[in-house]
Amino acid sequence: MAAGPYSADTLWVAHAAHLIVEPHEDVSVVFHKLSGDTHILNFLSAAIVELLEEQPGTFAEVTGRVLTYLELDADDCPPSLVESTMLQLDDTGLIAPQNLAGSA
Amino acid sequence: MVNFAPVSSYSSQELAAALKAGSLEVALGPFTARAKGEGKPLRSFLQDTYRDVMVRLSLSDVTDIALDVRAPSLLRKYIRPQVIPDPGFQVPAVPLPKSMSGLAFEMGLNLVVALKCCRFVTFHAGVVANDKGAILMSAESGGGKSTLVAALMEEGYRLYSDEFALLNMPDARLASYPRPVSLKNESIEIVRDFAGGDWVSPVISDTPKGKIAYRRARPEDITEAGETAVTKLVLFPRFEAGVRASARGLRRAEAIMRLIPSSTNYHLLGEQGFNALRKMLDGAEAFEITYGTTDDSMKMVRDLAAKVGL
Amino acid sequence: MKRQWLDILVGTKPLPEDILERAELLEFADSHHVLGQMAEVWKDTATGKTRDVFDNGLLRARFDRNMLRNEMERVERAFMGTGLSPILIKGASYVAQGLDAGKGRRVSDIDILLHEDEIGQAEELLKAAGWAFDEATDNTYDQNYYRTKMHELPPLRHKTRRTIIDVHFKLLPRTSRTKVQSDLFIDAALPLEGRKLRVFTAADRLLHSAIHSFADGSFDTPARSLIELKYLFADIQEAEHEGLLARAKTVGAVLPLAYALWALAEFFKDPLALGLLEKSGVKPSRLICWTISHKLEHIDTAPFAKALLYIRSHYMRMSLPQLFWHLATKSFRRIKPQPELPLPPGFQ
Amino acid sequence: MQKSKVRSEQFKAHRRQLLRMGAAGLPMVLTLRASASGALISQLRCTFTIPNSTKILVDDTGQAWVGTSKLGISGNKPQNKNISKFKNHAQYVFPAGTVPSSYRADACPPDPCYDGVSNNLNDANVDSMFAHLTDSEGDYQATEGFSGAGGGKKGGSHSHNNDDHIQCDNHGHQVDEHGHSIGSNTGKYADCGYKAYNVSNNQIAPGDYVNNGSWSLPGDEDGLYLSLSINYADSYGNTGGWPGISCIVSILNYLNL
Repeated sequence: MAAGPYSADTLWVAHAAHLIVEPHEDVSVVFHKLSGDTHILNFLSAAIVELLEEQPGTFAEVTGRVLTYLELDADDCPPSLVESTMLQLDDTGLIAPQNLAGSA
Repeated sequence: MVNFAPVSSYSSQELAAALKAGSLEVALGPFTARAKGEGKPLRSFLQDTYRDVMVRLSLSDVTDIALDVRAPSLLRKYIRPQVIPDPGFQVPAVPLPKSMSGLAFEMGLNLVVALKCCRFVTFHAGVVANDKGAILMSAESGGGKSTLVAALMEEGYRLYSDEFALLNMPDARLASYPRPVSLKNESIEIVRDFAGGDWVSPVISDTPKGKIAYRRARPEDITEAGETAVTKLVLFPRFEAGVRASARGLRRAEAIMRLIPSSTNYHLLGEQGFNALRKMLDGAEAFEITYGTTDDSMKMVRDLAAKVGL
Repeated sequence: MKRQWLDILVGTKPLPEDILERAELLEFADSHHVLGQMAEVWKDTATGKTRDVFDNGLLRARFDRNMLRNEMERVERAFMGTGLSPILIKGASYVAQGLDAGKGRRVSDIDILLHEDEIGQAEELLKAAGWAFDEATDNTYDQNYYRTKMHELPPLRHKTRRTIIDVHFKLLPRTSRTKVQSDLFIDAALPLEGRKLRVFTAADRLLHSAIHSFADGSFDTPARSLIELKYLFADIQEAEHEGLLARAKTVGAVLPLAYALWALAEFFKDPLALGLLEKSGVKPSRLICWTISHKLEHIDTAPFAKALLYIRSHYMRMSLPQLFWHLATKSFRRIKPQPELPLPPGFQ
Repeated sequence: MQKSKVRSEQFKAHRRQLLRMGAAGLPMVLTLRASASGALISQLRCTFTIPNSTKILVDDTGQAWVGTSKLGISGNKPQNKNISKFKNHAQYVFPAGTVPSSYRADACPPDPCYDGVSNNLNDANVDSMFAHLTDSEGDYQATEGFSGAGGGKKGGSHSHNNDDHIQCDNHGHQVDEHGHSIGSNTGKYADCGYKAYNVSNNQIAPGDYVNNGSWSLPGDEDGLYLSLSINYADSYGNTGGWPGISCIVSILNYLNL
């Protein structure tokens, strides 16, 4: 479930200033300053947050970058999985559409 | 200002009068509590189970906690008398027979510490410590945590807490909070055996939790109250009848994952709480230990304590 | 509670020297959810245990503030790109704007106001973003009752965060006897700086608070309501007092404002409030004033005054046939007849 | 996050496995909740025992009667001859719609001698009162007004007049005083229209059913008893004599904290 309206063109972003990230072997412990929630991210969701801290991207762009970054092919990691993971991250507030006021 | 003195230094009449007036001030580690309540069961409970705990009869300062052990209704004051712990704000309360006033007092204190005292990150855990550091044991009820705490008290550790680990946020040290160790059912006999009958309170039977008795805090636990310790060992004990003892080292992320849900106020304290938790784990090793007997668990804890330099 | 405690709660009289009274005051402040507000005004001077107790209040208020900020962001996310711009009202707006009325204030849920014709869309958006009605109100009777008789939707709770949002489309229940022009409040709302949400003007904020306490509510949280009114009134410059009266006339809140001014004059000895009350020419009902005073002084133990205000609050909200219908329906939902609150003489 | 290292095949296989689970719906983000429910619920390990000979009778609309008089239950079927008396002597009556559908009885099949409309006295009262209010209010929605009381029966068009009944011989078919058909129940036990549950002496620890801040009720008698208890608490709170109510309310309070 998404936290609000979005489309395929939505540019997503993660704000490093809102996060305390503690990387571990294959998971990251992430404290989200806005919500006060602590999350455990697996390697896929952690990679998405990391990539979106560097540069905003759409579902399609992020899918491409994630495959390269994690050395996976599309069979392992279909675009639908990246999209659903991004929606989970949207739900937690760890990533958000770029033009959402208040999160900048 | 009147100084604190042990419960045992006051007469029954003095204590009863202070309890009735709601002016009995009880020192509990970093907290003070103002206790109120009528009747012999509560007074005798304090005289027995809290006999070395420091109190004063007239309120000399405001307190962190105000706890009134009272009848749930006027009716229940006289007919089949019942009591509930009333900490001044709405909390779940199970009415208990008046004879179990002591249990109501303990439940009330636990609720207040869990829900209201936010100066520490509060974990549902037992803690013992020596001069080198502390062992924090986080377990579900029935995990044998209290029995372990009581057993470790016999091995040169001081009682920090049976119910709550209090993590001080700025320095990530655990605060001593020596209240009586609550023992249930079979563990009562086990602890009576190694601690000696004089250190275990009379048994309260037929409580919502079965049989309950308390292993008293010792004077040396109490006079040391106010001190703090760094956490060296984090244990997640799991009792399973008949199982062979085993210890499994936990990675830091897993320890975090298990400690956060055992906190009563972690979420409330936000970033400060997260940082304190991380800092606490910086100097600690974490293990899940599974065991079938107290002897087994003690052997393992001794080994692990030695390993981390306790 | 003691009347003089109000002045201590807002920092205009010193903390009691008597320890028992001080303990009772702090316990009162805690159980009536004003400890954080009290702590804000005393944090720089209190020491020792008193300061420890205040720390508990400050930490809790900090959590509420953070929670609110996050919920505001989540609401903006839910409404993103739709053109809807909800108005934050009540405690949430005071905290968001950093007003004195919001310092240390407990906020357990977030209240927003939208135009009535935006409500359907707002509800859909919030549901799509993870809010849902509680099971207790997710039944036809409650849903219908809220929509046709009340001024807000049943509370929506977020499925994972468990936070609650109250979505208002009026300031008072539709059936209320006090007729307030809610739309005028909505039209005058201003953007909240740096955000996509809006807030009331200072005058409207005070008027809404007065309406909430004296036209709608059963005055359930007297200490908190009076402190709120005091701070909100102080936010309005003396030069704007005439304008406040005029605004009250325009929006239909003359009576609630009069009770608010009376209460400020009565409990905080505020000469400006008294002057403005006299200028308004409204004479507050003695019975209501007595009830308010009595309720405040016997805050936990005033069954008579409580019953009076309970009846009044229902009476204010509904016409009599509606009240009868509502209570009858409620009683059918009960298992056995339950003794209602004792009725004062004259209501039997 | 370990980046572009030379990774073992095993490591990659493990990741692929996780991704497959993700595609199958396993969450990729886990939020830790300082629920402390473990800690607090352990304070709330209250248990209670339902008194001797307590039974719950449920009809097809989700109405429930709780009492101790005789029902003669066999396999959730009450004895026909006991039903009226049990209802009359019930200590607690819950309105239609209270009982979750999984516990409700099957409705009896339509019968020419029974028009399928409840003649429940309460319904009639509600309807006539409702008609009065509709007249005065005009815009009130007839069909949505009283699901709590009328058990979702749609008001407005149906007849609720006893005289409308077709008079015909009763082929072993009965209509009880509340208009419920206990017909088709020619035998000793009610095959439809009612179900009965024996909750006598059950020991319940409500805290066991709290999971992450909400209730997950079991599908057995205890689940039924708890769901009624929650309804009771909703209306009454910690008052009255409903067995176990203080325990239930204490946990409800905790959940709302």
